[in-house]
Amino acid sequence: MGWLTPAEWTVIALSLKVSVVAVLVTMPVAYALAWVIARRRFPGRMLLDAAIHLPLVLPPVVTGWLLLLLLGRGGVIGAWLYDRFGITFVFEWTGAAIAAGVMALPLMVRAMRLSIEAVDRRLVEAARTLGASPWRAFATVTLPLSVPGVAAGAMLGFARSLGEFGATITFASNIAGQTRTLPLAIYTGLQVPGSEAAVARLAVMAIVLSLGALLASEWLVRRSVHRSSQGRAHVL
Amino acid sequence: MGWLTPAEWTVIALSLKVSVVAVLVTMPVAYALAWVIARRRFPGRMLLDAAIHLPLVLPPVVTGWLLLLLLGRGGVIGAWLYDRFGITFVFEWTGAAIAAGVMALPLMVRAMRLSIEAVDRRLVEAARTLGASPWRAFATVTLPLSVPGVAAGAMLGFARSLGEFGATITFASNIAGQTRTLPLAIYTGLQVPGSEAAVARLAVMAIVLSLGALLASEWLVRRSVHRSSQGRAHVL
Amino acid sequence: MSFDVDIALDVGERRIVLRFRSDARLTALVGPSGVGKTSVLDAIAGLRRPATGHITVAHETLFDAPRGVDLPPERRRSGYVFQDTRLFPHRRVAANLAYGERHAHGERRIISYEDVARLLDIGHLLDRWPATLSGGETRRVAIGRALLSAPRFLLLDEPLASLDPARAERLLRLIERLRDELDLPILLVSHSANEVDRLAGHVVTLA
Amino acid sequence: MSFDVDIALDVGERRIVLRFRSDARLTALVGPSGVGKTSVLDAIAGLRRPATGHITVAHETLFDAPRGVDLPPERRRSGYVFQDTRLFPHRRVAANLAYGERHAHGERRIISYEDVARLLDIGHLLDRWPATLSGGETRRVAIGRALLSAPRFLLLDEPLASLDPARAERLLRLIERLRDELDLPILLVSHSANEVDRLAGHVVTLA
Amino acid sequence: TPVADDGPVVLAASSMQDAMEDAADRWAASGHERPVLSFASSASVARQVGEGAPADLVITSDSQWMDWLAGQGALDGNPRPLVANALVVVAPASARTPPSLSAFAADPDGGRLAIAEPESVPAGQFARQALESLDLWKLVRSRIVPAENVRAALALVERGEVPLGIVYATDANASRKVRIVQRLAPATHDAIVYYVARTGVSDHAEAPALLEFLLGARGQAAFAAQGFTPAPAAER
Ligand SMILES: Nc1ncnc2c1ncn2[C@@H]1O[C@H](COP(=O)(O)OP(=O)(O)OP(=O)(O)O)[C@@H](O)[C@H]1O
Ligand SMILES: Nc1ncnc2c1ncn2[C@@H]1O[C@H](COP(=O)(O)OP(=O)(O)OP(=O)(O)O)[C@@H](O)[C@H]1O
Ligand code: MOO
Ligand SMILES: [Mg+2]
Ligand SMILES: [Mg+2]
Repeated sequence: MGWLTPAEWTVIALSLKVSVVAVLVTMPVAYALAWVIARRRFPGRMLLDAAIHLPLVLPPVVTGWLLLLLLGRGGVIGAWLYDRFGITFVFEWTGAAIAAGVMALPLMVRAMRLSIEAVDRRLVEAARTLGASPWRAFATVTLPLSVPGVAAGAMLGFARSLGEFGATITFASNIAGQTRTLPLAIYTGLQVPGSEAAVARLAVMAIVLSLGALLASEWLVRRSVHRSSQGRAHVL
Repeated sequence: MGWLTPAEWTVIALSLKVSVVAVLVTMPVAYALAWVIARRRFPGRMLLDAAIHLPLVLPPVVTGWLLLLLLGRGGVIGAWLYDRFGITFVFEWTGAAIAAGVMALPLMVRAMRLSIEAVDRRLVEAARTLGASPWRAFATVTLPLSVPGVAAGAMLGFARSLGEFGATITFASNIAGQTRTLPLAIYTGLQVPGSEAAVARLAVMAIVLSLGALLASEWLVRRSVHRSSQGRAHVL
Repeated sequence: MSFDVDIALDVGERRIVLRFRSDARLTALVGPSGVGKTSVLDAIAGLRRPATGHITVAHETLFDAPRGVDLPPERRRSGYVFQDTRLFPHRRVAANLAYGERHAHGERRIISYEDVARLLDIGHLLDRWPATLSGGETRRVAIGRALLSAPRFLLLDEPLASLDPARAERLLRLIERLRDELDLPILLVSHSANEVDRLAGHVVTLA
Repeated sequence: MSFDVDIALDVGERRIVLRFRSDARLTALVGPSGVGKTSVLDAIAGLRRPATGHITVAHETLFDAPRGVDLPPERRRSGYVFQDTRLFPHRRVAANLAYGERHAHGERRIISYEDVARLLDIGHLLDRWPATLSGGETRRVAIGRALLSAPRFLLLDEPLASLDPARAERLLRLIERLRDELDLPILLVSHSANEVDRLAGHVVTLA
Repeated sequence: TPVADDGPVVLAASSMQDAMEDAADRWAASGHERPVLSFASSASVARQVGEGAPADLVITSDSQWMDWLAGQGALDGNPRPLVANALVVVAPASARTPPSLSAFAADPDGGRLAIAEPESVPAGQFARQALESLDLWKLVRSRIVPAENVRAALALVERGEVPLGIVYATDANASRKVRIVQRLAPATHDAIVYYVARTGVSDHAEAPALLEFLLGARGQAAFAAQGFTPAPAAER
């Protein structure tokens, strides 16, 4: 494809890497949180729920700034990570992935939670009488039956990660090949008058990627759910 | 409350107005789209689905820019609206609401769609045999049974609207009392050294507002669904 | 003519072919499990479209493939008691019962609300959510809901399943009364020879 | 002693008090619809916690409020055929049948997979999704799933509902065989006097 | 870090983007490793450095963030003036009558004036000073459209959403869609000076050389090519 420049390919590859890693790493965390909020009642549950929604209500730049305060080299956790393990996120693609994951988290949790709440508990009971421990009943009943939410959450999270801008530029900065994802490249392009064509090319790539993710998630859901849907519905 | 300045109160009132209007106006549109995508099969369905997700994958600034191209005074639709009706969105709070609504749309559609897909079609069939037209069956069965998704969608949409920054500042700009919502005020604060305290105050307000929305949506779901949940699940 | 059914129905890989005419007030549809009885009721109610054929009930054509007739379920006005009951989980028992009533303006009622509550013994359940009902309670409410929707004919898919003998007897009497007093064709699916012998004027065997 | 049950159970606003001891191999639990039969089975299976009392089955204490014993359902190993079947919608019939088997390593099998498929006549359904099964097919699969989970006792909640006479007869014979050949206490809920007379060594009436 | 083998890391205000890319090319052409560049708002750049980001040079578009950094002890040596810029009034290239700033101020129905956010963005602060010293601020104050940054203000003019805007001369030069209708005298506002400094954590051997290169003739030539003017001698 001579249509995109090598630099643009780099941007796309980086965006994919950052988004895929962000979604894969965030997914189990999001599912665990969704499960806890859907199925457990404990003091502080609403607070946890609110905390998860924070990256959604706060302007992304603020989230990026909070990440900087927390995970930057001089940050509370960041300083420790650096001194102890030499780990640093600023200027690194891992930082971009963290920013994307944090921004995607509330969307993923909500979708997953909806599906977990829709799982019929009588089926979990049935599994238990058939000898399944709570953990196995979860793994063999609740988890597979909530696949639609997992797929929707992964899709939303991936799309959000692909589009994440404010938190990334604030926390991980805007370095070509390291943290300049598609949105940052588009922003960078917008700073230069007359680069509308380049911006449009990148925007189209963002659209193509998200379309791919959409197809993948539809396929995942169809494969695992549609054939087994609740009942025989015929004409209607 | 002497804690916030009058200007800050203005910002909060404006944010609330923008977010509430954005969510209320977007909700029926989102639900209709969710229903069509969940229940209908037609050529171009995936394309529609992808289009809905666009504001999620594109950097918000680009979405704002596209809104400007479309709805700005010189824009395709905007010019017509202005010439015909004298309506203009740019620099108006209505523009901020449009930006917020567009950014919230994909989140709302996804949540609603999950719940619509989970509605047992056999119940819709039963309604039809009892004399309900397709439309009434929808209004009395599908719609109420998808309330969890509607509430989750409204909550996500409201939170996203409260936090919307990039598309708003690009499309509606940052006019105090008109389009300077909480995120824009926070951003403005962050650009000036030493205004961390003011930023923190506004961020806390954003958190409080979203917590309120969270409680409201939980209450809505509990009121309409929990007592009627699927089955008798006892100890587990 | 109560029922005039001549259809070919594709379910899964199989094709079910059924042809019967019945003048009896109550017709029983019997046959082994899985033979297609429920599928036939679905077709008559308008929930499953036959590949071909016609369905006429009480002189009204509900479906006729050659003539392109295919009434939607709400215009067929069947009183369908589903094998899987299908109560609306988001409506209390009273609202479930009222659901069909509300759509039945101007239609001929076949039974009053009070009679339903009394004869089916569900008066004490009106405030309850379906999720809290026992198996037999659920079925009784489902029967009541169908009766109250001012149906022009009844489709009963094992209506006595999971009812205790006393309540089953009461329901049998109610069905007999509806059969004898009203011009209301009834199609009954049952596995009980006893029930069929007692109620049916005509027996259709699906095999 | 097969069953030694002495419990008080709160369901909704009501309290169900039940006390019975039975040495019979098959005990029937009868009573009108809504009296609490299913709730009692739930309590024995460990799905509903009694307010007080104890439950002992085949000399094993499953629940004892004073002594603080309350085994989780998976350690009670009941073979519970639910009134509402509860097949796993996301697993094909074969995988539903295998579900309990997989959790039953080293436990005593009471019946082979082949026998289940043959006696319940579900061999041709193994590849199907539960959503496509008829009412009777669903129940037969649910019975097979419970039998294959190597249970130490059986809880059967109207297992013959919606089965045709031929298949019902075959299942009755299977239950008789299990009753006579294995040391497997069975608690059966049924509304059929016929069934109860034929099978039960002891009848408990809940009222 | 993965950028260790590369040139020094430079965090720069985004309005320097074109000029810095050009300067970086020239530096690389003279046999050095090309520096690693990251662009964001001055505030973002400064906060990243403040949190100990491993950068070597930092460039801001005014003195306030440099002073803030110096106050944090995050700099090595004093900030040095890098280049200067000027303010111009622009109108859409397609507009028929070129309005002047005073004509605009005199006509209350003449639409709005786009500038960068005057409270927080340097370009906006300078524009406000200029309007104040021309005694126009009170007249146009309510008709200001505060944009996220200079580029966004420029875009509003380019799109014809506003009849006039005040932007940097460098931005106006680069855009073919606007026409300069008036240059604002340097005396009407504080000097518009970009500053460069070495960070306290800089350990790249070439960092001092790059700093001198940017301040020297060859670096300044790159900036001049983009329309920047030399920083006033008095400031040096
Ligand atoms: N989607 C499907 N795919 C394959 N087979 C199907 C599908 N839907 C229904 N069937 C089969 O069609 C047959 C007829 O089903 P139906 O529910 O009409 O039987 P029935 O006579 O009512 O049985 P029962 O007395 O057990 O309720 C059954 O064997 C069922 O498994
Ligand atoms: N959550 C609840 N709230 C109120 N009542 C309840 C609740 N759960 C169960 N019940 C009532 O408890 C009673 C016992 O129910 P159960 O299912 O045990 O009856 P059953 O004897 O199995 O009846 P059937 O023969 O109809 O299946 C019923 O009257 C039921 O309505
Ligand atoms: O270059 Mo800036 O930080 O937009 O003034
Ligand atoms: Mg059937
Ligand atoms: Mg029961």
